[in-house]
Amino acid sequence: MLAYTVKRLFTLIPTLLAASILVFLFVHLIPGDPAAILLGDTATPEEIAQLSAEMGFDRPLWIQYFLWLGNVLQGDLGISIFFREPVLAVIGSGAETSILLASMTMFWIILIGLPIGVLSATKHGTWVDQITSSGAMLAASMPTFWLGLYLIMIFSVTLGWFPSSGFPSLSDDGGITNLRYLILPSLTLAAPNAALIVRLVRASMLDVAREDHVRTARAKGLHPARVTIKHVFRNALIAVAAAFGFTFAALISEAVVTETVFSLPGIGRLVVQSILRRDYPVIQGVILVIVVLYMIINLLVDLAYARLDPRVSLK
Amino acid sequence: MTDPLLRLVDLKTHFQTKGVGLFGEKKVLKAVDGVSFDIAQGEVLGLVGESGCGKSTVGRTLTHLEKTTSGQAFFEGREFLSMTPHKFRPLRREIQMIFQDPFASLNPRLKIEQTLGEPLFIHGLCKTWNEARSKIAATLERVGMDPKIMSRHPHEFSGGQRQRIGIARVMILQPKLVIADEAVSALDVSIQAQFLNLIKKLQRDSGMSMLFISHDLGVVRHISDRVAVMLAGKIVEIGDKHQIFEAPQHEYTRKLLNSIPRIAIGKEA
Amino acid sequence: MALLEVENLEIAVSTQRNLLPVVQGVSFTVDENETLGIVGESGCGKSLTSLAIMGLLGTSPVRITGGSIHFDGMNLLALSERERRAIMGNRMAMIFQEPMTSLNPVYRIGDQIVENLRQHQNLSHAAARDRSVELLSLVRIPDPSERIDSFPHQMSGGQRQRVMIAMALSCDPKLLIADEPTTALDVTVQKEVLDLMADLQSRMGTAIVLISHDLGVIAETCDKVAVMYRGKIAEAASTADLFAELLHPYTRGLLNSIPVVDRDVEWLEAIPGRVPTLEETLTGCAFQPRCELATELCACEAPQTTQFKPGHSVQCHFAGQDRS
Amino acid sequence: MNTLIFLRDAFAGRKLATAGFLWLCLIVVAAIIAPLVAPFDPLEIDPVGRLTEPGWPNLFGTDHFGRDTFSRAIYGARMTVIIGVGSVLVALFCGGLIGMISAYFTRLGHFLMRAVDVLMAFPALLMALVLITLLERSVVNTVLVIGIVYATTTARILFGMTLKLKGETFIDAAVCSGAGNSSILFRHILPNLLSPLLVQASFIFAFAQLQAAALDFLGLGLPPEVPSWGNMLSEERIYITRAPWLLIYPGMLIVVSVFSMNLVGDALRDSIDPRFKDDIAGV
Repeated sequence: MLAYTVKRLFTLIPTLLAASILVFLFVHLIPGDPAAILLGDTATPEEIAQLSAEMGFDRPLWIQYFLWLGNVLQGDLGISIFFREPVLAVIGSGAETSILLASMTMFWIILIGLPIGVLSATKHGTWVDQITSSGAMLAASMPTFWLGLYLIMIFSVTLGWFPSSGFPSLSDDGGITNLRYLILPSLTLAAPNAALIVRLVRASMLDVAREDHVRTARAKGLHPARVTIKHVFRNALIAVAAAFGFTFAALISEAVVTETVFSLPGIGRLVVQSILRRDYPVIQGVILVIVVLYMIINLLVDLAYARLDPRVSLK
Repeated sequence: MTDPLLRLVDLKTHFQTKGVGLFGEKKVLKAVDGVSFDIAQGEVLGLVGESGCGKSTVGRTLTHLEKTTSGQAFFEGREFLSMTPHKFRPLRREIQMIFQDPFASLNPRLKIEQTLGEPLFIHGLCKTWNEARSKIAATLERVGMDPKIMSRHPHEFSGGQRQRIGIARVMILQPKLVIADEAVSALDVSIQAQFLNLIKKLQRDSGMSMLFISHDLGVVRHISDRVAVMLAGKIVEIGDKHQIFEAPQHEYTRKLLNSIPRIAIGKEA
Repeated sequence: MALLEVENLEIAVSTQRNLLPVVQGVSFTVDENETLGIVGESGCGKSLTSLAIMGLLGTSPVRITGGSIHFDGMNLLALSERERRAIMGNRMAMIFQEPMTSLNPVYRIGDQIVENLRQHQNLSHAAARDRSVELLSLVRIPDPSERIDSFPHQMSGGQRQRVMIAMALSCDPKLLIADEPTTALDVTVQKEVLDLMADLQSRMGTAIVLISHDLGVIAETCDKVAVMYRGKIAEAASTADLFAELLHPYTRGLLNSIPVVDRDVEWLEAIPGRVPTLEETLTGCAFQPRCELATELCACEAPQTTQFKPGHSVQCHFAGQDRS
Repeated sequence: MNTLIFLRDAFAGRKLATAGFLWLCLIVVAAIIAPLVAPFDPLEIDPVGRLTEPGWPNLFGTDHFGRDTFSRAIYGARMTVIIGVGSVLVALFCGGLIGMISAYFTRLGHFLMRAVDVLMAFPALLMALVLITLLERSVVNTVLVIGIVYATTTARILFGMTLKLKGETFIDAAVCSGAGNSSILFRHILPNLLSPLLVQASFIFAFAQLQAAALDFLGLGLPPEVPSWGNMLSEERIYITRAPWLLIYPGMLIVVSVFSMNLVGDALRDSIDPRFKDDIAGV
């Protein structure tokens, strides 16, 4: 297992480097002087000249890349044009919201998605299955922002149960109860993803149920529930785990929208606002952070996968 | 006597498999590890062995489906394993292969006439579809199929019928050497017998040579003139079939023969 | 009373339009310490018969439509699901054709044997594990105390089938159903596995139902044989009687189709044609379209099972007759 | 002919999927004849008749510019079809070609698939956002961006499926018959990929709608004056309490259309070759 982990870590490096090159090139693909782009409209010619020299914009592209990479590795992602603050600090200020939102969403996805998926598979072919699996498909067919708007209208505006927007930090007044700000957003974000998990659990359980070893398990005289959980669901989890990386990608994408709908001060909204503000250093920084994060998640998913399926790690 | 039709000299086919170590060191699987034999004109050589012994890889290497690691093979005196795909193409007509699985060996999207016609056009044996169709019809009749079926798709046929079509695809090119890789293993006994008779008849009528690869010793004895026994990538014993089956020299051959369940028929049992 | 009595078993597969019979009027008995071989080509219904006895047809579109199965005096088809499960894996066990896929890939083999043991016997985990090691050594797995922690993919096909046998025998079953247990194995491994089964049977007195397409395997290992053709038993007798005088033209054709290793045959006497598919409805004898003895009688009227000789039954109007 | 039989079998006994298919046909028809059936000009502003409730003659009411929501919805069908078909074409063409070629020519393929892996390290919408930043807001660019995003997944899927087909015995048989590379790829492999590709296309079509709507909502999709369902939602979202119909109708149209496309994809997937089922990423 350790050998496998190290091996996977090593294979991550080239992909990470290639992705960083793409992120680096991003600024250079925008027409215009990169220094002027990074500094914004209000920059003076002196400032532009200074940054150009610092980043080596007059030198060959590959040298620029390594200069930039060197900075990045030291935690220097540049200065935000809009906030006039280091990009890393800007991103850091959104991290709490986004991490909490993602965790709560994952919580819902697992809490809702797995049991309904199992139910749908065990009741295969009945009305329960039809309702749950079509319902899941319907949930996956909704634009998240539309669902969010209606949740706000029903639960915040009409019923007044939850706040409709914003998120004060957990360290502010209210402490842990501030999490109630994230209940609607996390449910919005969870809906389509939980739906995908329902469909996936159902499909892979039905696949596993046809395998020979399940017949062996039944031939042992095991209780059907035990066969379902210990042999069918357990093996179906392998395919589900493999798909969790995709779920996470979808989650990041949809968080951009959800955070905008609920005006949450997270990284997702930061991306959109920075694009609208043409705050290129922030865009570049956020993308880099998300890509690295996404790769780490994928690595964890792979390791979970290897743990679930002994055929992967010990061959 | 002149050269044999096929001469195989110290053939080696090794596969790189991905290792599991920290840096994924490559391991080498020596599927075929130094195999030599001759097949004379009109002769059937049976190649027998258990799963994983490399017998199928020999056949696949001879048809360029696997890359040769080292060794040579001469067809009518010409070395062909080192040929480029382009150079080898004319020889494909002479060296044909029958596959094991009748359900997988026909493209489900193509009509029978398309499958059978393709090699004719590739090798320039026909100019027009009319010409091709008459050849296809004749070949289908030779393998015991109604020529009318040529406008149908593979899914309309049973396993046995598909295998006949597979054989027709091979015979239509009038090859000099046919490699049959477990050609009858997927078939039920009663159908298998029909095929063994058919293949034997086609071989006798056309005078082609054959490399008959199988795990079934009974089948190999029935169809072959000479037999080679393979174990772990190497031939452990090769010789006339009567010698192999009645006076086996190698311990492994004896073990194989002793493992076969036998039926005692009649009152003397 | 015999240990297993199957009478007039009928199995049908339900399609969207109708119910197609796949097993019709199959009857046989198996005594303790006896091996019954059921032989036939693919689609003859032999595997479905074995699954029906074991109770594994379950919720599939294939189901039992008639007849009875008595095991150890109990009418299996009348038992509740719970009572049935108490027998499965316990007094009646089964091994399957595909040793590669019949074990759950994510659990260690020891855990899979322990699971079977603890389902039916009141054992602590440690005791069940000790017993599993014994069972593995019984089926001649080398280093059983180490191999018990292997995953299935770390073993060869033959070893996996031994593990399956160990698991099946873990609760000392009275009846072992083996569905093509050696078909996926090489001949040398097949011999080892068959020898092992025979050895264990002589020690434990287990009755065995052996399903196979290979007449040779059946002839070498079974006390009696039932030859099935398209859902019916064409011919049944003790192994010695059957091969002493083959009564059914299908059995004869089957035997003549097999190329043997001990002598040369120029041309095989193949049975012409093919097995009719399930959708093809037949009046009369199912073998009649391929049979050299067939007359008009065979085309209109299905033959009944007749006792041609004591202990040798056959379903054919012209049983024992030659072409001449 | 084969395709018709395939479609008939796929929808047999699936009422919901058939309804979905008919709905999509309706959308396509509406898109084509939009000028004939739309009662008003979708862009015509009426400062007097702002935010009128659904009724006659404005079936779905009017928006805050006084534009007829029903007419805008019908023209929105046009955008739905253009975005869907456009991104499917881009994704299948680019992704399909890369995937097939990578699986067939292994050396080049190794390099290409690593490149695809790198692109896939960018979550879909994020990648779309990055590309949008570099381009202007326009219909063509939206189609291109969404198409390119799904080209990566399509490439992966096609790679896997081609690899499976390449290992098939009938491909070996064709090689032994002397068939060349292009014949193997286009005559033997591609026809076997057509139905799985159709399934993949229907899922991309569905995803593309959601992505396009999300881009519209973020103000980074189609230009604001283009009447698309996503733009309608985006522009009128502040009126959700005052004029709820402004969000209900376009929202429902998106949901029903995406749901229909998913149902169709699901039905088709169940009737293709089971070997490819697991490859296709869909709902």
